[in-house]
Amino acid sequence: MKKITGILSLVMVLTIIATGFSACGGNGDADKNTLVIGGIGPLTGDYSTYGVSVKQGAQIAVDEINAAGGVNAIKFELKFEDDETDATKAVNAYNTLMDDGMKVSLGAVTSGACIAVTEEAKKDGILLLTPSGSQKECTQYDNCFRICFTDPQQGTVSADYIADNLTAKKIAIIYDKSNDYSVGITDKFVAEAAVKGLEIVAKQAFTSGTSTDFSAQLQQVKDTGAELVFLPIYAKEAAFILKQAKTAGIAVPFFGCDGLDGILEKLGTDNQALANGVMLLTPFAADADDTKTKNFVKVYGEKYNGQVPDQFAADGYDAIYTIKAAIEKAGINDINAADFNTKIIDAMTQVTVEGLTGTMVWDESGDASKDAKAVKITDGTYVAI
Amino acid sequence: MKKNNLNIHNLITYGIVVAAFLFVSILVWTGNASRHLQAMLVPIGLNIILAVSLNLIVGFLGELTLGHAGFMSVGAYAGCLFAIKYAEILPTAVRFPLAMIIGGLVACVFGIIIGVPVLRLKGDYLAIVTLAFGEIIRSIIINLEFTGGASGLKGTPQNSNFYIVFVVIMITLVVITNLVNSRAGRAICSIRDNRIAAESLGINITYYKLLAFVIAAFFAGVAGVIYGHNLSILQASVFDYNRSIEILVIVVLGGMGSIRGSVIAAVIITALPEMLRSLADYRMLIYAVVLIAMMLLNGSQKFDKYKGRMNIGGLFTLLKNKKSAKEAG
Amino acid sequence: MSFISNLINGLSLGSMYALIALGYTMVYGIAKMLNFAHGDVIMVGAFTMFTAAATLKFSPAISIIAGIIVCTLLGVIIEKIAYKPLRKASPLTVLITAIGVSYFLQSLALLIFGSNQKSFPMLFNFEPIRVNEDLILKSDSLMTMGVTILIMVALTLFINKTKTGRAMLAVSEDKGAAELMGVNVNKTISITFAIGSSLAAVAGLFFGLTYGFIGPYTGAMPGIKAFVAAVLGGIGNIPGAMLGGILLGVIENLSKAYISTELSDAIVFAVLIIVLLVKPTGLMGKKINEKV
Amino acid sequence: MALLEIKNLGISFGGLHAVDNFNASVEKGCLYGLIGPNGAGKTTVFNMVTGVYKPTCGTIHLDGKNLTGKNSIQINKQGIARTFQNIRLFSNMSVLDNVKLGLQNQIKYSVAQGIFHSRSYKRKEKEMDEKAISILKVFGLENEYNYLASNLPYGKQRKLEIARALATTPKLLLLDEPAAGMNPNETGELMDTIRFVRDEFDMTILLIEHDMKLVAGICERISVLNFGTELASGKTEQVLNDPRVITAYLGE
Repeated sequence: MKKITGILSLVMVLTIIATGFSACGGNGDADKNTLVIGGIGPLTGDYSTYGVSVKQGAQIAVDEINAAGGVNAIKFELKFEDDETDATKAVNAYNTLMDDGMKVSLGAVTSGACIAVTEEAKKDGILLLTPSGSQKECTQYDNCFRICFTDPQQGTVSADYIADNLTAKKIAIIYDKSNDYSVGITDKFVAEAAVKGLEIVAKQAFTSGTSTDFSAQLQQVKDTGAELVFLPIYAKEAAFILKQAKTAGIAVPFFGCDGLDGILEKLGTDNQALANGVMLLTPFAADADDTKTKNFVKVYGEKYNGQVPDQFAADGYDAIYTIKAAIEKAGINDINAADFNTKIIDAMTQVTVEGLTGTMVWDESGDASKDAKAVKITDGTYVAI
Repeated sequence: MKKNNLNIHNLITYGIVVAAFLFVSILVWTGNASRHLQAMLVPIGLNIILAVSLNLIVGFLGELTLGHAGFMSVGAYAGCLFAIKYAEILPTAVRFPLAMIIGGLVACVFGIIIGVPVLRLKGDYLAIVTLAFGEIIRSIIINLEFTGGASGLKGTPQNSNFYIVFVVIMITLVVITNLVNSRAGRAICSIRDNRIAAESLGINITYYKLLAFVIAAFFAGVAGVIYGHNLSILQASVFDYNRSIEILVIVVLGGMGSIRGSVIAAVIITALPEMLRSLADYRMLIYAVVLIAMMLLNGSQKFDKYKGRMNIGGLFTLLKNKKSAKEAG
Repeated sequence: MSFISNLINGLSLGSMYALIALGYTMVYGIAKMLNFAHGDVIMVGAFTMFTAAATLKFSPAISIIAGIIVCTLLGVIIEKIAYKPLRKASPLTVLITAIGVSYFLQSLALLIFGSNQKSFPMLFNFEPIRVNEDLILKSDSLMTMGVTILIMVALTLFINKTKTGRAMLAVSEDKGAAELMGVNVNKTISITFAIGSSLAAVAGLFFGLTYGFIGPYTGAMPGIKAFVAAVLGGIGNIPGAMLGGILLGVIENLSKAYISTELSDAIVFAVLIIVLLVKPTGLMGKKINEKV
Repeated sequence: MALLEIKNLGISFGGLHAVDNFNASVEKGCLYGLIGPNGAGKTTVFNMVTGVYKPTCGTIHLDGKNLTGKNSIQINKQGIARTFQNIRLFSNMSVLDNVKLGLQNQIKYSVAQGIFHSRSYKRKEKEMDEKAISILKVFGLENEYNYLASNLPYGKQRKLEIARALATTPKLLLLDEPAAGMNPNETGELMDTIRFVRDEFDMTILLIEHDMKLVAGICERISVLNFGTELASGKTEQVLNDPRVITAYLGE
């Protein structure tokens, strides 16, 4: 064993020296007028699809803006680091990005990691604009804002929509117990459903990462005679559920939130029929008719191997354009100015951004107010209802 | 004569840690440390504490457990809930150490609850049962209200820093090395080497197994509390079996029963994926390759002769052999 | 009626676990190592079949054969490169190496196929059998169950009746003695890995067919569950793996249906612990008396 | 009254009577041999006496105390120590530590004192070291005290095992084939050592041995086991000249 410790000690010293001095190399870009925007999210691991989407969506926005000559002569640069959905690694990633000269942070893609990052961003006083961190605390400080809905908003809006517009009264919920997003929506949904006179006949949980078999949950749905299944979950698991629901002979409609967006892509061409009749409340639909969305979907597909963007990609895209809008509003033309942070943060509550995910304005709380569109999937396309 | 050797060996271990601490401190004071390095210090320290304590079970007691993250999580939640409750009442200097002790003790209690039934099992069976306990703990934490469930526990004061972690590392090192070199430690090692012979000498196997388990759990709990005080959010999802495996990787890489090895391997395993950030997409792939390569280098006899010549450790061994040869002659 | 449905669902889930556990337990029983990468070999098998059928448009039969060949080769190569040099090292070193291999395969799949899950091609298409409105039998599950039983019987016969099989038993008892008796230990272990990995390919096929979607991390959780199943049945014991898998599936499904979906994982693990406390070497494991 | 009284001792493993109706009475200070062909059940008797196996029937008394059915740990504390047929040393630990483990229940201090290396720790450790060295000296192992146990040559490993057992200050020492694998020189040396141990520590010794020279040389009384049953017992010369014993060993 002694021999090994010998090798190891050598490597350790090298490690420390290498990381210790890596600070010196990073700040090279700072003197140019290039704004380094730092993104953090899972690029590996079970949740990597969300991180990758945000990264790709944001990259397209950065490319577009730079191609158009930047904003006020400022060019954008996106640096994106992996956090494996782990808060500690997210903080490490944040600090790496700070070493690399980050001036604006996209927080983190997942809520838990994002909340940990808000603490750091608060100390540095930089603008944090998370595309998809939906827990309340993701915007707990004055410098923190978000693009997506908060979980409580979605839960309430979904219950209202179902009660006001649909005939179903007996609702079953299948939600992800290990996911804060899913739990957050479910809690609010249940509360609002009680107010609106909806009956929750089944509340079935699963654990993402460990679940591929939903037969027990679906059997419960069937046994309780639910008229609608509410799926406040991500498309990845929803694809499994839809497939197994068909085999189990469940014909009731499914209703989801923004997490369900991208379900067609997840199902793949062979299985798209499974999504027929699925309704979702989403600020973004890849099949929307407006030129902005069409253009985005086209560019995204060209750049990323035919992939179809989901709501995470759209959130990432919108986040970059929001930063652009804030810079314009504040009239910043030098990113190294001492008052850069205060100016851009102040501008956030004044801008109105017409993004892929709707028209957004921000208040002091940091939450975006925007409308959700209810869409229904019919024959592989999203139809507004 | 023997005692001296032992003391020197331990002092070198302490010396390495102190030197590394001073080196990094100087970097930080002189402003040469990158933000990234500074952020990594607490996680590295935590892994040192976790690995050194797990080494007590895996390396010295010779039992395989995959539940270390479970102890870390109960400690973290206990300590953080306490800290949140008394955040306004007690000053940090009292609250934080108290939280660590509470977290450690709660982990101990779980160590006893789990240890009493499962320590009858051996090898892979013990491994799977400890893994199962870790997963049960996590599953329950997610389903409880007061732990914040899946959303996580928020509002723990962020009191952890590099200096506190350093102090706890030193305490862990001293306690574990002293324990190992004491009567109880010898008994623990004897169970690893030959359980039946140990029984024939009247050594109470169950007691010492449990002792090792509980002491390791204590430090895992303390590490959990520090972890909880390092971030503003505590989520149960980080304490899954992969976390336990990560600590096990450190222990095995550092050498079972080698405390110094655990310390050094903790630095490497924590820092490696961070250092590989510049490789972007290839990061985890390279990490996996490096991990396999390190294990092969460590464990394969084919490489033994190269190891002997090509590194500092080998040099030390060579010198020592010469010295003892002289003494014997 | 719904109880029967739940039970049937449990059986189908269980046969999936059993199928994976067979390969796991076989490698463990002979080579005496926990092959943590087994789940990821399943993933590789599924992705090979996906690529062959969906991207390269091969026929289902060729795709399946391609998957099995790739997995078999992969198993042998992994064994040669990563495990063979460690034959004499501590079991823990081998375990960690296996974990490294697991990470490697996952990261490689992530690089090649991306993080998005892929829809597994329906290599066969079976309609579910509707007994009546409430009771639906999934044909893919029936297939899984049938194949699992077939493989279990075949494996048991192979190990007990053929020369290679007996060589495997000899290696599992005592490598050194087997070598002295003229058994080629390296070759035998290679064959063990080849068979174990080809079973993983079969498991990958049925996983894909049953659940429809695969991703780089598809193998991780089934791998752990199969490990649990193998331990439950008595690790190294082939009928035990079958029993453990089926039991695990049934317990998991019934506890979801009648106790709590939130706590079903905890319940499954609790059952495992209780079983091991009563029978420390699993349900069908042999009690080993240490010679003093 | 004899130090060790074994009456009607028997054990069966799944219907097979490994040992049946074994009786022995070992007087204090006696050197008692247990011989018999391979598979006769000698080690099984040892395992029952030391609590590794629970006997199916019969009783074991040490110094008038009933030990039947107690576990190894309790039995060691009552004063029986043993060595093993296949050497069971703590091979990754030093020779000194092996002996100190034998002293584990003789010289005690608490876990906390150990962790804090208190004054009492230092005193007791020193005491242990001295005691252990003095035991090692009996076996001529004092110069190798810092070696790993597994690095000792075979004969010395056997001696170390005896030293370790002796450190638990037993009333009765059980030696399971102490001379196995030794050359005649070493065996001769071992015989002297065993005698010395008996005299110096006032020890009662029960040993299993195949080497008839050793048995005849040092044992005062012996019992012969064959197929799990007692064939003969009594004074060494008498028993060794018993025609039944000769048949059992040499065949008919």
